[in-house]
Amino acid sequence: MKFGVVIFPGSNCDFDTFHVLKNVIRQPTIWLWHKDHGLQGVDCVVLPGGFAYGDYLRSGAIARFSPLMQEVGEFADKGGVVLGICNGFQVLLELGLLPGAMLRNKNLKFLCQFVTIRLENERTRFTHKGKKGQVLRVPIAHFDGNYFAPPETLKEIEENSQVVFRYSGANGSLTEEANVNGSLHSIAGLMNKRGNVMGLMPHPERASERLLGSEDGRVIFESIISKF
Amino acid sequence: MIDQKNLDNHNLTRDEYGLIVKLIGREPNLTELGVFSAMWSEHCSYKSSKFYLKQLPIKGKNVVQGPGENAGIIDIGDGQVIVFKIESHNHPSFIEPFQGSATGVGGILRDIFTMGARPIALLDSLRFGPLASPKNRSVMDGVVSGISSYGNSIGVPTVGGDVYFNDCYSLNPLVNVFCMGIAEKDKIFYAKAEGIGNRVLYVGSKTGRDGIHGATMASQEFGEEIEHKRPNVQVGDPFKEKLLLEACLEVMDKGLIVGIQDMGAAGLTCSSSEMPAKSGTGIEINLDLVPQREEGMTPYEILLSESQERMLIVAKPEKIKEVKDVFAKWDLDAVEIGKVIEGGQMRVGFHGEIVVDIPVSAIVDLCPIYERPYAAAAQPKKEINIREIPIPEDFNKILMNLVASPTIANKEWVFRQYDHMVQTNTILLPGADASVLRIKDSKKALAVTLDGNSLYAHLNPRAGGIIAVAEACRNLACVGARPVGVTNCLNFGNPEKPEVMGQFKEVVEGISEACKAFEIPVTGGNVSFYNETEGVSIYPTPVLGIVGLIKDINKVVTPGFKEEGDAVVLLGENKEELGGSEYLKIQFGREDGIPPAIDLAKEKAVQELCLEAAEAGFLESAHDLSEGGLAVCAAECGFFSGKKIGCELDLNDEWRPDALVFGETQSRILVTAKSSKLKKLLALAGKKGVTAAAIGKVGGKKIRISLKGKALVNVPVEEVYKEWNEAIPRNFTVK
Amino acid sequence: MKVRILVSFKDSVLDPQGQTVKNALHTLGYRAIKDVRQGKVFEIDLAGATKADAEKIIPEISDKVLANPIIEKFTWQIIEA
Amino acid sequence: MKVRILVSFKDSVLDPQGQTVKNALHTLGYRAIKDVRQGKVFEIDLAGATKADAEKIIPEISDKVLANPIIEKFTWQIIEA
Ligand SMILES: Nc1ncnc2c1ncn2[C@@H]1O[C@H](COP(=O)(O)OP(=O)(O)O)[C@@H](O)[C@H]1O
Ligand SMILES: [Mg+2]
Repeated sequence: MKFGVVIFPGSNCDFDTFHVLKNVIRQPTIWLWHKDHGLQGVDCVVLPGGFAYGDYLRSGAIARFSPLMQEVGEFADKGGVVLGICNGFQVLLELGLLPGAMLRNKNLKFLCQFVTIRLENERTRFTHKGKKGQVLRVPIAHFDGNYFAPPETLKEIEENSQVVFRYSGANGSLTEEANVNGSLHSIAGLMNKRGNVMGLMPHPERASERLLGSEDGRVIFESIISKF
Repeated sequence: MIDQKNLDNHNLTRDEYGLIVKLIGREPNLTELGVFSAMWSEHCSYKSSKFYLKQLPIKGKNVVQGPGENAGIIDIGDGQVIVFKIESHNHPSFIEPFQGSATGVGGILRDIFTMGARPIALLDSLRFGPLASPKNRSVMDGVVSGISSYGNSIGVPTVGGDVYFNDCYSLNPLVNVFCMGIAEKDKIFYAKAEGIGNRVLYVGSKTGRDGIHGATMASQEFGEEIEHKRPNVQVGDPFKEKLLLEACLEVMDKGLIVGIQDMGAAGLTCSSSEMPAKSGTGIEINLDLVPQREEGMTPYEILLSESQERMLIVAKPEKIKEVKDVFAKWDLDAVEIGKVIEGGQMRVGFHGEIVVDIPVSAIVDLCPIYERPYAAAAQPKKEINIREIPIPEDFNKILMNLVASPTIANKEWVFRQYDHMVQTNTILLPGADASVLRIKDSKKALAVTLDGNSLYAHLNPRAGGIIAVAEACRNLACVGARPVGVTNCLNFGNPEKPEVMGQFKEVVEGISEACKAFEIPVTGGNVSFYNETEGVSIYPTPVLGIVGLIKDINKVVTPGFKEEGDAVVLLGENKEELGGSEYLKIQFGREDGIPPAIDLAKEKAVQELCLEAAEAGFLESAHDLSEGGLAVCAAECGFFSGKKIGCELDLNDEWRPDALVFGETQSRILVTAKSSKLKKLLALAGKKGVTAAAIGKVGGKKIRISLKGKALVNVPVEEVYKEWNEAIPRNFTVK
Repeated sequence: MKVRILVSFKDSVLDPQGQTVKNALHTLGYRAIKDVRQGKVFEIDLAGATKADAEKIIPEISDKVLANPIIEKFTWQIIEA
Repeated sequence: MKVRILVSFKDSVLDPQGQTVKNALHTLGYRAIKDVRQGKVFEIDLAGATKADAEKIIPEISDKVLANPIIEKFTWQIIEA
């Protein structure tokens, strides 16, 4: 499976994501520069974490206008697989490829730490190698990860089982304490209705090697590359 | 005509002015005076410190670049080098905590990538007044958010640092920032302006009227006097810096440039004079071509602005187009503003006139060096009569109080705000003795730590200097790393006061002595004087940044207890020392006595033992004893275990129990080993002549410490953890 | 011409920043303050543009770029002709 | 009474956010936009307070809490009596 990692000005998890896809998951991986045109035949576009355009204005707000993103939108419309991690998730929200918006973390501080997330939907392109209810230990690192959507939208998301991950305790319980950033419905990862676009705030690429203290994030990459 | 008032405003003495006139053979104009004022400021010229810094050991087989460049460089083998440096940003961080600390991070990052290295780690050493004061809280809150905003955005992990609290920092908080980068040995870049006719390019943000006189400000005491001179603090733009970083590394990687230097303190003046001075050339620049943010800027302002996120590049004429293309790719302009000339002059044009025409060597190399008078000041305070101090009853309570002291408490509130994992190299996260970073595609790893106990330095400056080095190295030994290079930031009061100069002299002597003993080279550092407000000076505060190398990443040792039943071994000797301890301060409100003694030969032996035991695979965990002594050390090992495991320790010494449990005697490390390896560990200690005592076992939910069977401490780890964990955040929670 | 655009959270969205400022002010003794809402302000220089231009451009960029309509609302006015 | 306070960087201070927004708008083709400055707006509810109260409190908290006079300036007005 051929991956393309998009670089926006200000992306900073681009190398990390590229490294995992290429050297850990061992898939052909190329760079996609935000100003270029053409997705060069990739099967999956990954929008990495970071601070595209400094996250000035709002996280992801300016990056969504990058020339390449119009093509990523068309790619997604045709069923192409798109994964947004952290800032990438924020870009997908701003672009409207995923519903809702991000607010500042509830404690108004940047949060960098390991969290545990519960896999809610295992019948997806991004998680079919995992089990429902499985708890993953993965780091977060963001300022704006407090997921928000109006009630009607939330209802729809839940009805369509679009929530892929929720912040939970290590035992899978959903508590206010575990919901570190204050997200509605403890949402940590979300896909579109069609199931080909997913965004998540935690960083699976930071949890894909034993040395880094967790390999739980690999299940996402391994799901993407295997037959669904 | 330059009069006395001009000189006062520029912080130059009559004699210095006389020298300027002699060096340039005429009276300088006001712009030229500004140039000299900035470059001859304490901050840029090190005129009060240079004489003493000369004694620091700077040589070593692995040294590629010692002091004198933007950062020091150490060879780590396999064609790779590390580039690292520490800088202070104390004054701006007090005036505007958020922007002050943020731009401090921006500045040190530029020092590293200007040498061709990709920054891989930031660390910060912070000193604040007590958190009971709202002002101190807001300074700390702002400083931490500022560091977080800049480092996180640019994508360099902030992997460690230290934080101490003391009254002496209420009006002079300290913010020292360290950065390390990694580069290929044959792709290092220097601040060179070689090749007559080569072009000078300006890249990055436009120049505004910010921070004019920043260097001068950092070279004066705070007080009403300076209030009106306070410049605008610069606002940092981490996004711009990220673009600058990527673009600069790209032009370097493609071999398109000759030399490069960041514009930090003293801005364009500094870079455009230092580069030719180092290369024995001159420079000609036209200020009309400098991108400007504001209208009507004078040459004086353009030359001395400290606007952030700017670099000066020297490139061959035929490469200019390619250089510009790379910068354009990153949405940055590279503007030609001048060229390298023969003859050693700095010649600056503005609106068709020459406004500065002076020899670069006069500005850069010929600033007077002062051997300022020092008083055998800061004599170690008298030995306290230890028998005067009553031995408290309730050791559990003391332990609770100690872990709740913000200096000892969990710093997670701070480092949780820093992205410490980006770049996916951090294998030992902040919190441990030293942070450990892997080097991708290799078996090696790097360990880094910052250290400096200023109370020790206040009580005995020389000991303070020695202990700071020893403890930093000990922290490295605890994770299994051997020190390879040192940088240091020396924060002091007003050097024109003989007592302060006395402190400085002794601290530097202490650092030199310790570095020589450890055979580690000092590759650079920074001096911050005038940390003094209304005549009250900070404690002398040396901050040591030491980098260590780990040959086999699989041999890294971590501080947390691992398994129930593991043997606990104390490496090193116990003594009866309480002077300068956190225990005396917290329990008795005393900051006096003689700080713990240190014998560098013994210290080295203990560290060597720890390192060899780690390499031999004997150790399950290691953590050194520092503030709060054995009890705090053992408690922390329990916290870091992840499972909050306790331990049961029994001591067998003749000393006072409070000294044994809370004293800060140096050269001690608490390690654990599988019982099957205990014998080998003790045998190794015997062979090395290091005292090592098996004092108990890991296990249970409590921290239990007894003396000859009599219980002293007996308290659930969970309870101690709670105090330790909440001590800092509770100052910042608004309901 | 100069235009000022105010962007703030919709009333249905919590504003913890405003709350924090309010709490801080209470701690300092400013009890008269009942509520604080925090938002963003943009001052835009449209030198040479006409009122009609502004009326076309400003709502467009506010809606598309400056505010995220899921969580934010905006108002604008001309502050200098 | 309701009061609106606008806080922004002084004119001589760099405003990276405003600059970035301006560049983005240019890229989108809004060439009429010559400059953008971004700041903060606070809307404060002072229910029960008098105009005199506001005139005392608002400049005080703006100077002390809402803005840092070293780099920022503020203006305020009553928006609801
Ligand atoms: N405490 C110190 N120990 C050793 N070298 C030092 C120390 N302080 C400063 N230096 C060296 O002096 C030189 C000039 O200081 P530097 O901090 O680089 O100035 P700038 O602030 O312009 O970067 C540097 O090479 C630096 O490493
Ligand atoms: Mg420098």
